[in-house]
Amino acid sequence: MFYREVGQYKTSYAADQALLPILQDRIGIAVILLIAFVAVPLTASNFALDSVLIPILVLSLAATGLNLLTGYTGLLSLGTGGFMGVGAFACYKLTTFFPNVNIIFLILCSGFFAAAIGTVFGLPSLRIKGFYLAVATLAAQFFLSWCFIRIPWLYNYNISASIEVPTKTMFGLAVTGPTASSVTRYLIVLSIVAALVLMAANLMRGRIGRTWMAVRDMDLAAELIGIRLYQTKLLAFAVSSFYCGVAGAMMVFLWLGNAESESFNINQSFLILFMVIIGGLGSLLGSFLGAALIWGLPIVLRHAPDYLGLHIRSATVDQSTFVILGVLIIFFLIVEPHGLARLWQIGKQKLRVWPFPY
Amino acid sequence: MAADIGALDTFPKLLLHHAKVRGARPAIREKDRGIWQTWTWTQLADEVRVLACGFADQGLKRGDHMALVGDNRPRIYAAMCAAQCLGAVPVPLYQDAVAAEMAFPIQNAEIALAVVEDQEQVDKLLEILPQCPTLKHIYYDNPRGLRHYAQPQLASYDRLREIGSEAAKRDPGFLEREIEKGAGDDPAAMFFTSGTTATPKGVVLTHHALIDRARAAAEMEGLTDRDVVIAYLPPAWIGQNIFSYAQPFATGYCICCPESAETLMTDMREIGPSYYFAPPRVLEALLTQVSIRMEDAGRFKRALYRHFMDVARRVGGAILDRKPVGMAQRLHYALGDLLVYGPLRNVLGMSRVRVAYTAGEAIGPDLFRFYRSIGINLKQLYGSTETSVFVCVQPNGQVKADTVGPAVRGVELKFTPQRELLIRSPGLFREYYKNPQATEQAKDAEGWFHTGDAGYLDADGHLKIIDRVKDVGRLDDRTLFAPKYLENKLKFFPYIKEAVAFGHARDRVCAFINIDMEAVGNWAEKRKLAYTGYVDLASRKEVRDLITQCVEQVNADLAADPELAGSQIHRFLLLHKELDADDGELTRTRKVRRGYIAERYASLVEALYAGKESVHVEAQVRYEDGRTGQISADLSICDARSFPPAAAREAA
Amino acid sequence: MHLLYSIFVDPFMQMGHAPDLLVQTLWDGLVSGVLYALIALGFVLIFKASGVFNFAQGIMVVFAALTLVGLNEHGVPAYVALALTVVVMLVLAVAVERAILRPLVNQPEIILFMATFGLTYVLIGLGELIFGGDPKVMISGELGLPSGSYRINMLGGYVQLQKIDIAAAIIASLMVAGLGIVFNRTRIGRALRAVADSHRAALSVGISLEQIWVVVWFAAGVVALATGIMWGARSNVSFALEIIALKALPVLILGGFTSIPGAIVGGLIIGVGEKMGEFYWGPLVGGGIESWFAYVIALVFLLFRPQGLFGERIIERL
Amino acid sequence: MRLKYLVLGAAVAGVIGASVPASEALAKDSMLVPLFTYRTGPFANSGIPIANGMHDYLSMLNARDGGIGGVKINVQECETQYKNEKGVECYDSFKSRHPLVINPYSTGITLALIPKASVDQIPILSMAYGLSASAVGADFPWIFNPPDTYWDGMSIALKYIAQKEGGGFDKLKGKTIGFIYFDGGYGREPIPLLNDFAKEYGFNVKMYPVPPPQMQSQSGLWLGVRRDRPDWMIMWGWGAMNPTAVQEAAKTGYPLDHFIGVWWSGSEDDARPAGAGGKGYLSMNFNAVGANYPAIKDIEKYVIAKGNSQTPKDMVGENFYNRGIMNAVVIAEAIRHAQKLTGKKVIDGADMRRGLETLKISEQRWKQIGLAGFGPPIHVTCADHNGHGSVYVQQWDGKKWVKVSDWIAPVKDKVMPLLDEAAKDYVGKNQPWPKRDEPCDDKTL
Amino acid sequence: MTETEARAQRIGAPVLAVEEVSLTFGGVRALTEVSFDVREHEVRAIIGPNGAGKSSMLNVLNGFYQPQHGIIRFRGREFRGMKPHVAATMGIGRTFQNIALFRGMTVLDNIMVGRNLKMRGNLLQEAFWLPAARREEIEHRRAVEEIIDFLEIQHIRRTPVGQLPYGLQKRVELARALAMEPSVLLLDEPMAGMNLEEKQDMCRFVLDVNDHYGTTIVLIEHDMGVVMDISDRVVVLDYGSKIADGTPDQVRSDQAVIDAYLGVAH
Repeated sequence: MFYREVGQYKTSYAADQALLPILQDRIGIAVILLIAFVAVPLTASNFALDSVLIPILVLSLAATGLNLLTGYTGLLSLGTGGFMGVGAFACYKLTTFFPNVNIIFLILCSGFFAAAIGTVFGLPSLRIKGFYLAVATLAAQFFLSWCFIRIPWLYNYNISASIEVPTKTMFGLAVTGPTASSVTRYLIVLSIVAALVLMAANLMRGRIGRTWMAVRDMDLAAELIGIRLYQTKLLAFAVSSFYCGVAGAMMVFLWLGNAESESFNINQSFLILFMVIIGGLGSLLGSFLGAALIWGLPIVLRHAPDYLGLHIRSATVDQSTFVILGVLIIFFLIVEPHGLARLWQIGKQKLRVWPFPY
Repeated sequence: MAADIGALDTFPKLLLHHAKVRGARPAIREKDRGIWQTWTWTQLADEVRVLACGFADQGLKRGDHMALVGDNRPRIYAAMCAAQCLGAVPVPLYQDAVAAEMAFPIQNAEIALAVVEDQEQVDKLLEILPQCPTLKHIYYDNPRGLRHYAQPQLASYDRLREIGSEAAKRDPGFLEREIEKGAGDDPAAMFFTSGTTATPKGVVLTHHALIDRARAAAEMEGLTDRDVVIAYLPPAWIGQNIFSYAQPFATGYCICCPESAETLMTDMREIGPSYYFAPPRVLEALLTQVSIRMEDAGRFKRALYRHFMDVARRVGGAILDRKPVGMAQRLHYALGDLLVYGPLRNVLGMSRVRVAYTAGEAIGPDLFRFYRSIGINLKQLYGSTETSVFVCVQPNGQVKADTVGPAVRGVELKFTPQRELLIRSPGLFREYYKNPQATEQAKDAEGWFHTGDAGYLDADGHLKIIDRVKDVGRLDDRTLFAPKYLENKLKFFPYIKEAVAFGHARDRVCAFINIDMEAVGNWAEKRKLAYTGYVDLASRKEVRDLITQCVEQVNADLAADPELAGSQIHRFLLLHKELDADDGELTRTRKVRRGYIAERYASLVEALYAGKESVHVEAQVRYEDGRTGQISADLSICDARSFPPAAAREAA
Repeated sequence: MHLLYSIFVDPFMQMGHAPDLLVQTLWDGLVSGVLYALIALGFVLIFKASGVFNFAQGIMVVFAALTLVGLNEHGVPAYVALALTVVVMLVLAVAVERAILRPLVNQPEIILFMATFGLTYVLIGLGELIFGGDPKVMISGELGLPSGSYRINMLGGYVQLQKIDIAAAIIASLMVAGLGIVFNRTRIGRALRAVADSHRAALSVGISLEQIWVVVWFAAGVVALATGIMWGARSNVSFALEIIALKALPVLILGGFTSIPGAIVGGLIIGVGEKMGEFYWGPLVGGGIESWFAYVIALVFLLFRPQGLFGERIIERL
Repeated sequence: MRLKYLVLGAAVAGVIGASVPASEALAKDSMLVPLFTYRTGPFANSGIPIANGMHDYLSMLNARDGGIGGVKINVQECETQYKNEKGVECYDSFKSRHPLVINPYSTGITLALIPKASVDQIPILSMAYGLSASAVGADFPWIFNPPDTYWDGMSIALKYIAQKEGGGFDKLKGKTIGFIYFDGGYGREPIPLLNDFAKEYGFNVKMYPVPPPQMQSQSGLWLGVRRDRPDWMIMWGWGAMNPTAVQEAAKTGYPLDHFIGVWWSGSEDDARPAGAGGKGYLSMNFNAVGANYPAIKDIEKYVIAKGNSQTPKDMVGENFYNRGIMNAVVIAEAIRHAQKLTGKKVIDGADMRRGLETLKISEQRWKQIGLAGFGPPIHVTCADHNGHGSVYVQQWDGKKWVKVSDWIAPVKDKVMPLLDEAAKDYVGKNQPWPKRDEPCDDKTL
Repeated sequence: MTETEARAQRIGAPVLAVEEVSLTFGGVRALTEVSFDVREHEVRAIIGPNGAGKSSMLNVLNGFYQPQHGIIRFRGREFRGMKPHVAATMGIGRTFQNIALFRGMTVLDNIMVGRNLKMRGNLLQEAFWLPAARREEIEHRRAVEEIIDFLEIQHIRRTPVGQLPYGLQKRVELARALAMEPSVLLLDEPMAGMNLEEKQDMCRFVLDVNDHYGTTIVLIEHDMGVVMDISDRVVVLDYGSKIADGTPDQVRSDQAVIDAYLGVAH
């Protein structure tokens, strides 16, 4: 309905292959970015920033990472939490070694460590597929969790076995640590996420994205037309882990401010996987929708009774949240097994052909 | 009476002019290889220069004819202009014609040189080569599949360009000289009329005629070089040629060629033409699609659509005509525009259409009003090949469903006692090529062109066409019988694709009906009605009942019109096959050839009038792959209720 | 050098020095292996018949045990509670079939996998809502399960066998035997085997797919209950058990997703392997390697036999 | 069809989304005391009684006395599931509502909140958990962890063992002490002190880490215990790890009266599942067990009997329930102190900090509030935010806990240097760490 | 010069040959000492009854199966067995009996994947969408559009292949193989399951490919009429062994073939 596309024609391949070929989408994204970068920082409360938006953004990035691997390359991984942890601990060590280097640079760098580790744990993918691979990645998850506690060097021998985020400044403004304002951290997270997602979108529209999807859709055929499976799969593991690693580093440095091994446990991996699947495998947008739903819903549910004036015990609310979340997951899968992103796609398609049904 | 059209009196001169003043503006866009490849006016002029030199080198001379066979492609239009540069006359031929149909024009015009699109056209020309000894050169645009063709006549378009560029290098001033030699009164192009009856006639049109008419209409509609037209009808048809050659050359606007027939809708949606032409058949097909797709929509959308289409029917036309409409209604319409009309225009690719024309045959008033009501400025125009199209055009704000508007600047109209329309205009053709007898018949000594259409001017001076003079008939009781009017009324129902009405010199009106396979098929699926194919579907009782309802509604409408109340349809049958141009039942422009049909299906007509319940037919049909087969079926004949005339009812 | 010694020599020396501990380790490994195998068995049953990778198997173990204990806490006699729990598992199977499997039929595996995640959440939430989140003590005594242990002096030391572990092994064997009979001797069993090959084949046996799903989910539920009782008797009944259920996953890699003998043998190998690993090699890296050692065993194994323990070599076709 | 669901869903989400409450206006007539609890998740068994105890005692004060100093206490629970992210979310949701004090009830959450406390001016009370080093008031003005640190606990455990072995620490020489711990920050914290003592007094230490996923599967580890035959076992366990360890110990045949758990491994639920085998298991404690106190009777009367509590009858008097009460007592007493110090009725976080910093609960005071002998005397000062109170050892008799030792004071002179060093280490690693500029209150009440 | 002569002239020396290739699967013999060669620019058909080992032969040719015995000669190089990506790199393209398209991707993307071997873009260039990546993408898009145009699939360019009818999917698969610019194209039953019209189209496309790009074509086909029409030489397999080899006419009149194949034809 709002997609009035008449007159949007492409006279060059560059325009035809643009990320957002439809004008309305470009406007939409521009509006969203404007809101995210300007309106939100001006109006949102600290609670909204700290407990809703920053977590959603960070988790979206992790979900994007997993989506690159699972949704685009078809390799199911349950090691996301571990890879996020690698990023977080790497970042912590980097801040120790290079205390004067810009923290944002270090956060991004820590992604490379995660990528390296991810590649190593991606090696089994050369021989095994599907759920077998998923179980193999669990090995990564548990092994890494174990390392995070068992190698005290990683957390600078802190007695608490946890990593504490030091206060780092940029242009005289505290960026990390307790004194950094929510808005600052939010803007940094937003910028990093936006940039990395843009890069992911670029990758997905180019050669690499296509080879990944080819491997996902039919790896044998892909091999026979000259795609080297092991390179492709390992690259997918590396890039995916890079994203997870950066997300992990941001999670600690720009969101929680502190973390220990348990912050990156198996449940974290599952949570990210939920986000990806509920959001939509093979959709970058889906990663955001999934993260927003899986993270946001419990918060909404938690505060709903207050708002509605009901006095329900917090534990009951939490238990009900589990049930509701579970039911919703099943419900969404039944309504649209391909996730929220597909729902959006369908909705968009409806709007494009409105008033027709197809 | 030739109006002065200034110094730019030929198309080649216009081309050079555009290349100079708006060289960087797009002249032609073609969706090719996935994107809209753009030819600017400069590029077009360069291409034309090379081609013209090539043609000259190959022996094309002033006054020669050159054949063009192909779809709307920039190169076809470039070749057309290149020929004109040399003073040769391009003869566009229908690309979907069978080989045999091409022989006559080529022989008639002694064509030596042809530019064709692809292997398909090459094959056709090679097939008739023995009958057309004059044909010496065939240039093909797309070399696909032609690699091993060894005929000496064949050469590729690219080869022609090579020859041309060399020639151009040898004599750089050649083209300008040749163009200078051209004058407005030179023949610009020759179009063969599709010839519903006799052999085709080559209509010779001068530069002057085409340019004058193109300008007259462009001025009237305020066309500029910013307008965009989508070229999708055969270039051999004068209508398309006017819109995709004469008018862009006159005004400098851009034409766009779709990628293929399958992608036309998408391509049109992408390009968003601002100036659009469609014969009623196309508009009808679009509306049928709209109706079908809306039927598939959910209940809410259907209700929304129905509601707002109601609003549109009431006030849409008036708003478009800038007539006074109440504020509440305007708001209501604006809401509809947001929710329904705007999106509808968008999916039809017509959001940007400023001016849309329909012509070629009478358009059903409901169909016509539909487009106007959703805010598309659809207007009727009247014209023919012989008149360079523009005779009458409905001016903005004075649009009526049943007229074709007043005469365009420069046109004089008058009527014979038999109500035949005569025309005198600067756009009139020069002659029928090599057919002085026919020329004489059509164009009298005073320069009046006899159209063969029956009509009259209404109170506002708008021309109203009833039918062909020879088709307008009378029932036994002298009641007026205008078959096309009835057929159009029937065809407005999405379920009816074609209708043929009989009644002249009979006691009542009967009709053949072709159901619309897509629409009825859809309808049947919704009712879980299984069917195997067209014949089966058409023989279903449910379908007959559906069509009976349609016919009865037409009858009810007719009853309200005192003049036509007597020509209500009493009986009809659903034909066992779809009428087809390949079987000669339709013209290439898909007009019903009523006489031929009446002859071919005489037994069916007799059965209708004999009051039989059903009739057995055996017929040969040609399948799409060219094979033929035998159909044998019993067709049921249905009776439709008729209604007393409104006047009678009022009296009662 | 020292490192190589401590990896390749020292552990075996230890085994030789204290053979009773070796026997004890093997026994403990076998016992936990039996429990892993039982969980894996539940997975396999469901995967074989419906192609669903049932992540909820772990929570079903907890849920079943919790229901049993919870009912007993509310005054229901133990055996009645046991029967009621079986009924609850049947209801669960029916509910799963209606609410998840049927609407999601023919969806990709990963979607069904996700749906069982959803089921996991629902069961966690329901379990806590109904029975509370606090851990409960398994009513092993009331159920007539033995407690205490046998102490067998041997090999210059002693080996201690928990009676409950022996019972677990016996019950597990009975269960496997029972399943074997059901699979091989009954109409449902034949249908089950047929459905593993092709859904249509199953229909020709005259049993609907839906019925088969209910049956396998119910069977998996009963297996879960048995597992829950055993494991609950060993520690207690709490939601933390769920994570133990993940141990069934390496078992599945090892044994294959569709092989019942694979699940059992795989379970035993993993159980013994990780206890041995923890006990003899764990101290090298500070212990606590049990959490991932099982996966390493499975992975190493996979590198040499990608098709798993009992899987056939896959010939890929195009 | 799907679109309809989407629209419906969006509408519902919109309605609910709008409902996230904006920060509440500062209530003038009550004092907000958020309680971070975990009644769900794998640690719920410990979380539930503690939450109930805290909630019930404060509710009792409201019901019986109309609050503290005439001002009602607004008790609000926030469910953390013992997860750090949830805890931080809880903190953020309360931050702007001016809470008096935060009770994270999780070491992980405490660690995450420590740096935030001074920035947001909200004191954090982590009663005998969290970061031991935060006892150093000079560096951590906003953090309080009375009555004991884990190092105190470890020193007491060793002191108890030494006593049982017949006297002083020198009796430990040549002994082997096994340390089974939750493999995380909490469990690892006492290790430095244990190693110090081992070095100094010449005993061996064997480590048995329990990684979180293995909490309920410890048999491999206990085989190691059987092999190493430690003379004593000390446990720093949590949640489902405790009962499993006690059961495994019983199975392995380890003498349970040589197995001491820290105060977080001393719940009835920890020992009960082992059945008869659990008899003899020891654990440290700093709060009394049992319901026979006037204050607890008041709770039963004013709160539980009125149906204003989730507490089942038989939970009252259990160890962790009483732990919760003790936590609530610390809060209530600190509020009282703050009110006296400032003269205000309704206090804020900064006032509360002062109250906590001058907290003193003497034996007498315990008696006054109807809990005679319930806990050790607590004395928090500006420099010492812990107090290093005494702890006693209790033993499971198969049905309940029985106190089997006197109150044992920690080895302060060993603990304090370690604390200072740890605080220095923490501050050093987290530069720039804010310098304390909150003045100390000289007044002692 | 007739068209047939023009074609015949183009056929050159053998480019691909198999010599005594044997392949077994766990004791089952799929191919037994099969030898034949394929000449430059020719259309070479492999026919035989079901289970004769035709697909296995193609799978050996492009390295998907490793033969236990025998050699493959390709452009003067000898291979004991191919590796799939080596075959692809050396210009052996392939379509499959059961369509092996990437179902989740559009027609355009599927064909673009076929260009993969020709593309050099690295992670960095693509992630930042640097001019190099952009240029390469456009350059290859151009090549792909030529193929789209060639196979007349413009109207489905943006359609996910999963939504296409069977016949079109086959065409897209051919397009994808063509995108590799193979010198030898292995077609595994390109016309299986098509109706008459689709078959005619496909025949035309196969011949056009052979003609226009000069691609050597090895195809397996069931429809004898089609095979005899379009191939230059035919190999007949039965039970994994070669029983005849020659021009369509020779093969047609070979008694062994008549017995083995035509005899059992439906």
